[in-house]
Amino acid sequence: MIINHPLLGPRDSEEFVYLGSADLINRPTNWESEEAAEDFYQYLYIRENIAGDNRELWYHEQGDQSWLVVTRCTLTHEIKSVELAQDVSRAQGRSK
Amino acid sequence: MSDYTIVKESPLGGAEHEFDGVTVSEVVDQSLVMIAMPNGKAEEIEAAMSKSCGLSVPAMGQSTQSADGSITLWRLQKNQVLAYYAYESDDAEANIAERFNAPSAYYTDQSDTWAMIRVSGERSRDILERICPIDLDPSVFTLGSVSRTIMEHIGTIIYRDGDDSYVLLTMRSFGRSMLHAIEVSVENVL
Amino acid sequence: MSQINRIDGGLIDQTKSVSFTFNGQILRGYEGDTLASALLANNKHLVGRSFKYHRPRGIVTAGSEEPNAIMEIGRGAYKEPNTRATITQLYNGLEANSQNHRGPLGFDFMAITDFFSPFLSAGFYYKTFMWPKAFWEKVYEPAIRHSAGLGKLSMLEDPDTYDKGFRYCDILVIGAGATGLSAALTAAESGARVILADEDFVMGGRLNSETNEINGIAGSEWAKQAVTKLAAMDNVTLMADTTIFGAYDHGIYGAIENRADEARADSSKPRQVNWRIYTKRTILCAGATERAIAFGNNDRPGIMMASAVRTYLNRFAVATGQRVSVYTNNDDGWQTAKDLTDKGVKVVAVIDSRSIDPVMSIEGAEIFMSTDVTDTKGRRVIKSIMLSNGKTIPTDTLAVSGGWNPNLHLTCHHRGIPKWNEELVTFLPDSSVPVGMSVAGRAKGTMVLSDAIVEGHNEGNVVAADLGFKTSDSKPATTASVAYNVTAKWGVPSGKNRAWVDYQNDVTAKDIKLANQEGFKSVEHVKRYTTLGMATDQGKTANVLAIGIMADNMDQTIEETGTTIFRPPYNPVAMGAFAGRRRGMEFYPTRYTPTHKWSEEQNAIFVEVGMWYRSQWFPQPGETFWRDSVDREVRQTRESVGICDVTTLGKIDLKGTDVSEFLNRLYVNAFAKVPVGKTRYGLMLREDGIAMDDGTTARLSENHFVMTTTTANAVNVYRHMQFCHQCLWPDLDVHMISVTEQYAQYAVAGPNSRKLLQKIVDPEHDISNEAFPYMGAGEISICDGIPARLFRISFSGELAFEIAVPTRYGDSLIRVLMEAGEEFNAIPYGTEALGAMRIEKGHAAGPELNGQTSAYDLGMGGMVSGKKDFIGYTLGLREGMQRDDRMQMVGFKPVNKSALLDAGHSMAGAHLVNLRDKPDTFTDQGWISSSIYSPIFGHYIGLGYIKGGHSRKGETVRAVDLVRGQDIEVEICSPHFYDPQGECLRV
Amino acid sequence: MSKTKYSALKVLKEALTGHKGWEPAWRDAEPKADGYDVIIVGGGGHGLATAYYLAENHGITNVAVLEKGWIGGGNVGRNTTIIRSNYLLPGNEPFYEMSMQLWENLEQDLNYNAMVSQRGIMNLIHSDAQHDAFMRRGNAMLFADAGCEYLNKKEVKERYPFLDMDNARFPIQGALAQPRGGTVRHDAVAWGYARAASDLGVDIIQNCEVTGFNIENGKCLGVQTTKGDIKAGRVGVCVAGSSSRVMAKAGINLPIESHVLQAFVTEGLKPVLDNVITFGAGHFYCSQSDKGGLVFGGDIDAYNTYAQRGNLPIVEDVCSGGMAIMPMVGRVRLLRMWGGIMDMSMDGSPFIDKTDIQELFFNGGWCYGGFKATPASGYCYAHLLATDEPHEVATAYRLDRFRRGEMIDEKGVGAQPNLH
Repeated sequence: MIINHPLLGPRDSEEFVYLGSADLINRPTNWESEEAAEDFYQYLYIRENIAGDNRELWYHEQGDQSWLVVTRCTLTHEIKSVELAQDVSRAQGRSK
Repeated sequence: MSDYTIVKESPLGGAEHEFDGVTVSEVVDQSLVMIAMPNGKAEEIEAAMSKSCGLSVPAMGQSTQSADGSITLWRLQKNQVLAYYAYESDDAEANIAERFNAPSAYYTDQSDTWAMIRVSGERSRDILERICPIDLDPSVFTLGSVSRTIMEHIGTIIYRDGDDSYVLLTMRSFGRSMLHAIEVSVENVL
Repeated sequence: MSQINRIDGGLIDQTKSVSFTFNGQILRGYEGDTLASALLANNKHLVGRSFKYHRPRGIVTAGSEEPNAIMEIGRGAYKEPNTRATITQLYNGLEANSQNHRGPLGFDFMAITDFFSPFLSAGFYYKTFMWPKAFWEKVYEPAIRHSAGLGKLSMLEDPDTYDKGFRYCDILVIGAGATGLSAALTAAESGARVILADEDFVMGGRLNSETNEINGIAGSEWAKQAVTKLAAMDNVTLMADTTIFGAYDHGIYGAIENRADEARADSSKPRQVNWRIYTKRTILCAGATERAIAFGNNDRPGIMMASAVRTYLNRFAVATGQRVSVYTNNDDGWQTAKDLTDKGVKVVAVIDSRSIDPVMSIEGAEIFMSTDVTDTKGRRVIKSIMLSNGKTIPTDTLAVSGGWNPNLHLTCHHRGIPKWNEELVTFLPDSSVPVGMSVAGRAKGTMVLSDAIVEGHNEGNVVAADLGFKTSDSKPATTASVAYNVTAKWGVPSGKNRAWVDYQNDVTAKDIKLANQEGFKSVEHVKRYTTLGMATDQGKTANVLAIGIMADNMDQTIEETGTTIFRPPYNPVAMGAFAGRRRGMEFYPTRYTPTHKWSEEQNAIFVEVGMWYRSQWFPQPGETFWRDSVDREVRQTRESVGICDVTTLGKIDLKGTDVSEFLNRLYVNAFAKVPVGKTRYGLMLREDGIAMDDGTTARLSENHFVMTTTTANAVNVYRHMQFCHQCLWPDLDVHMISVTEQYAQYAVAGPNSRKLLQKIVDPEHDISNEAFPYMGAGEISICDGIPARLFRISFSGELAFEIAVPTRYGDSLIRVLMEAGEEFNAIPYGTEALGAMRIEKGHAAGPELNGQTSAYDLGMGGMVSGKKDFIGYTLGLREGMQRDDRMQMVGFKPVNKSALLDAGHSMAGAHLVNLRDKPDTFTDQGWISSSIYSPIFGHYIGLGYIKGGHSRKGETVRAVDLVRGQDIEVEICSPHFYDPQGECLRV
Repeated sequence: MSKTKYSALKVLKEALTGHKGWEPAWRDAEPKADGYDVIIVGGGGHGLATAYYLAENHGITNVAVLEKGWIGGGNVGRNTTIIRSNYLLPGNEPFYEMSMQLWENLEQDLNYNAMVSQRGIMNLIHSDAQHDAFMRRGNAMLFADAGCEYLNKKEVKERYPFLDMDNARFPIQGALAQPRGGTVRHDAVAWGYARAASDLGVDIIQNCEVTGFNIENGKCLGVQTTKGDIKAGRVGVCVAGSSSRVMAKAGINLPIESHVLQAFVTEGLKPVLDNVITFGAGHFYCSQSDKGGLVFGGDIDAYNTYAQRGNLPIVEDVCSGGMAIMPMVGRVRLLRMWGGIMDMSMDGSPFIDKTDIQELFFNGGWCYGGFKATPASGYCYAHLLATDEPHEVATAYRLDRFRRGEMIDEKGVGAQPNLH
């Protein structure tokens, strides 16, 4: 596969390491609340595992070491968009 | 005065091999320093580098040179640059920090991290296409281009420093394996 | 001359004779021949035996679709089984042997299976061989296995080398026939970077096999000129003898470039190169393959595809017979009769199944329209054919054409499904081709050559224009328009005779019928039940024919019947080619530590740890057994001082104003307030609360930390930290970089370690216990200003330091340390002694941090902070993670101290059961994870996990090792065998 | 129900009478108007086995198996045919050992020769750490009566002189073998179960895709299909590879990701390898089929996918693993490669459980252990569907185990499915 890196252009997926759903960005912050156990369980274990456009995390280990959010169709492997995970994370309101 | 003397050694002992159309040689005189640019400080750092050395931050995958040509900056990551320059002492980190005069950057010496091998000569691309997944067409990987990729299962930085000349950097411990890989390519192609 | 079937002409060089052998007989051919054409020139029709019935078989095709003529080529370790003679370029000294027969080819003992064929119908083995039960593995299966299989493997290491490579282009053109050449010409003239690949060793495709004229010259000559023109262009790469075997995601194609064996005879060049081709667009111009018709005994040597007869005639100057018949259901078959007649070869009959007027007149041949071939005679080569009108015609070659199937294989590689076309009686590619691929010429169903050329020409331009190149204004080549009409003809009713569909796997029309009868109605079921299309030719000639027969059987349309699709590889690919250079020591790259050279000089024994080679122990003269060395290394380190290269441990430099906060979120224990100049041990969990890694982190200055990880987890931990930073907390001011390779780092351990270091540390740095206490860290210098980092940390449990210098000094430092340590009898120690000492000290390592254990299990529950969020905190609190009866880490020592001493192996891997229990899964209490003979205690000790272990110290259980036949009593104890109070560390 | 008994005698008789007496191996059924006691969604190996054991063990014969395409078209038809019971953890080992025992009697139970071949399986050992880990595993196997044997380097070399023992990057130190492991003709497993289930009255309905579940008040009453609604007392989903897609129709998200595992077969060869060899350090395992092809595989492609095809890096990795230990295969040609979609679960272990919806049951998450598990999976799923209680060897395969912190993580790699 070829991942069109937003900063580096198209690169062979062999340079990357796959992690999984981009939902892993949304780590719960409510560790002190009563719902924490359920929220962390859902966060870590339950997957939509969509047959269609999947937002997923790839790490450019043999490249610029950026984490990317790749939107890729799991039926055709067509890649619709590639974003820096750091940007996505910030856009979702995460900071420090 | 210590009773003991410590001496330095390059990763590949200065290996150099000439073949018909290609020369493979270890680069032993270059230092490499990583300069990390904290969020919001990139402009300030670039201004300082520009003022002190006439350096600008290169585009991703590209390089720039200082005004006197002594320092090359590589850009392989968004928030950092690498200074590649002829320097042989073990204090490159302090040296480059002083020359840049950009105190808000973080400097980390990487000179000993890498084994550097130059592959040059008219057949260099024929050799490299057996191991390098990057498109090395001269019109695509232009002079001064730099890229980090994987070759023969070894993370490798490739830098084009001449029309038919490329420098390959692999982590020092992999140096022998990379040199071997290049030599096998030579054997298979030439 | 022995080449009795050779005629004049052809595209071979009849002045250059080539010698080869077939089954030991010396034969001659010419340069430019394939093995198959040379065999036919020598009138060798019987060349092999079929898979199941061992029927005599001859050459059927002239291409990679060949089902029958598969042979063992070469001898000794060079022997290559199952090689298609039809695509093997002939070279001097080639040795070919037929395969899959016992006794000589002409009298195969196994041909008896043909006699029993009624019992060996499709799927017969599912219905029998069930009794008696034990006989399957012992009797039936070995018998089946020995009669099955095809070629023999040499069983010797492949002496040839293979390579891999990467190429880029704008446009890949697959197939260099008339269409492909036309497409490549316009694409190249547009300025695009073009790769043109063809599986044949001569480009030109069927133009080399036919008599068509193009632009007024012979087609083969036009092709040659086109290739010459392309070769001269800088933006074109020609890859002949290169098979594009697969279409992968996002425009990546796999290609195998073959190097003719002769071309490599005097060199060590790779036999094949596996190219990964990155394309923006691809034009598939792979042509078409002719299919057979299933009539009685249609598998005899001498029955060939009509197009193959033409190829042998026109390209290789071989007349395969003297009295040829043609059986066809389409116009193209007639061309074979015409070419033969034109070259003076007698055509005795043309049989056409269609009810139309003869397509042309063939001088001297009987013409039979609306007629089929129903049976044939002749054992080693065909002698005669019987027709549906009752006539018998003596003939020595039967050229068969059942119509043409486009070579659309690559269009299916992304699971695209071809569409049936009733007019052309075949499947055509539809829009489900891989993204970026377009199809032109006969591969697309454009069967008329003149149209195919225009189509290729235009497609080259269209694709180039899509990519932004200027289109070429050259004109397409011209040739006469020859119509192609075809009417479906699948099987011919053949009475008791068998009609083959898949030659190699011996699948007949009757087998398909039986499968249908037994309820195997989907194409996939039939394929799997009968093994149709699963031979080395991958069903290239059989599949469409079988689908036609199934449709007839079940009285349904082809659309209702369905189709199988094609997967990579287009042609079989040698495993060696896929592996490339990766074999032997090159299987993985090797990482060497800074002390490697020095260790070699000390005759160290090395061990691979991931990609690293580390010193395992350093044998001294007189030490014959590994434990002699290891025990000595442990003792000497504990008594005086030992040195160990620990460079392989991961080292990560962290800089920034938020690093301490970042570390606080990664480690279970508090990291917010580590003082400058101090090191702290940290345990890192995964988000699921399971221990991930441990190590020490030192604060070198306010905003500068250096972390160590275990060797095995260095890469994972770094990746995890990048994830945490970039994805979870993107605005923390943290900058990390691996400095694993930047520093050579050595552990200097033992009561004399400080004294030794004081000899080399520059005097301005005080490393006394007061100035540099346990867990101290600092940047110092040694040997007159060499920069170094010093950490007072200990894995061995002794007073110990780790010293790091820029790697350039690593080799020198080990020599200096050994020299300076001479007065203390300093010794180097390897990973075995390192491991022994850490078990004595009770440190968890790889076997304990096995991804199944929590901080609590490790006995580190007390470290876990409840006052902060860190990775793994919340999920670590789940009930199942906190159960009292979880497997908990403790120490174990044998009740009988001499236990296992005679056996000579440790307790590692033994399971634990209570004293009176019978060992089984339900009484299983745990296991020993690490165990060594402790030279300090004089007996084996172990670390391990046992249910509720933390509260069971002092209890006696059994360590049962059924694998090695041991069952000993062990006492559960603290894991900290050596210096449990940690006094040695602090002196 | 007229069961045509398969035997050598019957084959002989049919051969002499033109094979006219062979009947369809299973009845091609259409849905019954008044529904079924149990509907099994998915006509793969596990689904067909479940139906068979429901009928055979529990006398529940008003059962339908619904298959979207043709039976046996999922992972039972796309695997490397290996069976073994060499697991480590107590949650797994008794289950796989039971499966092995069912394999051992399969042909007689089903009157169908699925060519269960206990030729042995051998895991190569390359390091001291691996040695200790394999000792732990070997003892777990012996504790469960699964049998195993340790071979030292010399013994390995004697049995397999073609292995690259010393020159290899990871020299071979020994092996842990399970002599009872082996291979089975994979397609025949589906056909054999289908035939036996059909003979007991089970309806096998092909080309019938489930498009939804009829759920009222938290209870599943039946399924919607391309052949119309079908009522059911109980529905058992058994569609590994498509589990998430199907369960999503019932509103359930699972601790599962879908990944593709590629497998490979070479051209036929005369016998070279008489058992199964696994090379853990190089991610390669291999056996030779009765037809002569070397059948082998390695790691998954590592990204989520429902496309039944893989990419080149894994092909190259796997073949190099083969070359690294068996350098004589260099000239053997790879003939076919295919990809199967795996239900990769969050701990690498499967599920056989009820769901939060009444009368809706779930079987899946088999990762790449599904084929060898087929008989036990069907046996235990049938037990659960028939009795409401998990079978004693499958008690750990609960869907809520992650919520409770009771993972069954053989590899110890945590909640990252592509690493299992």
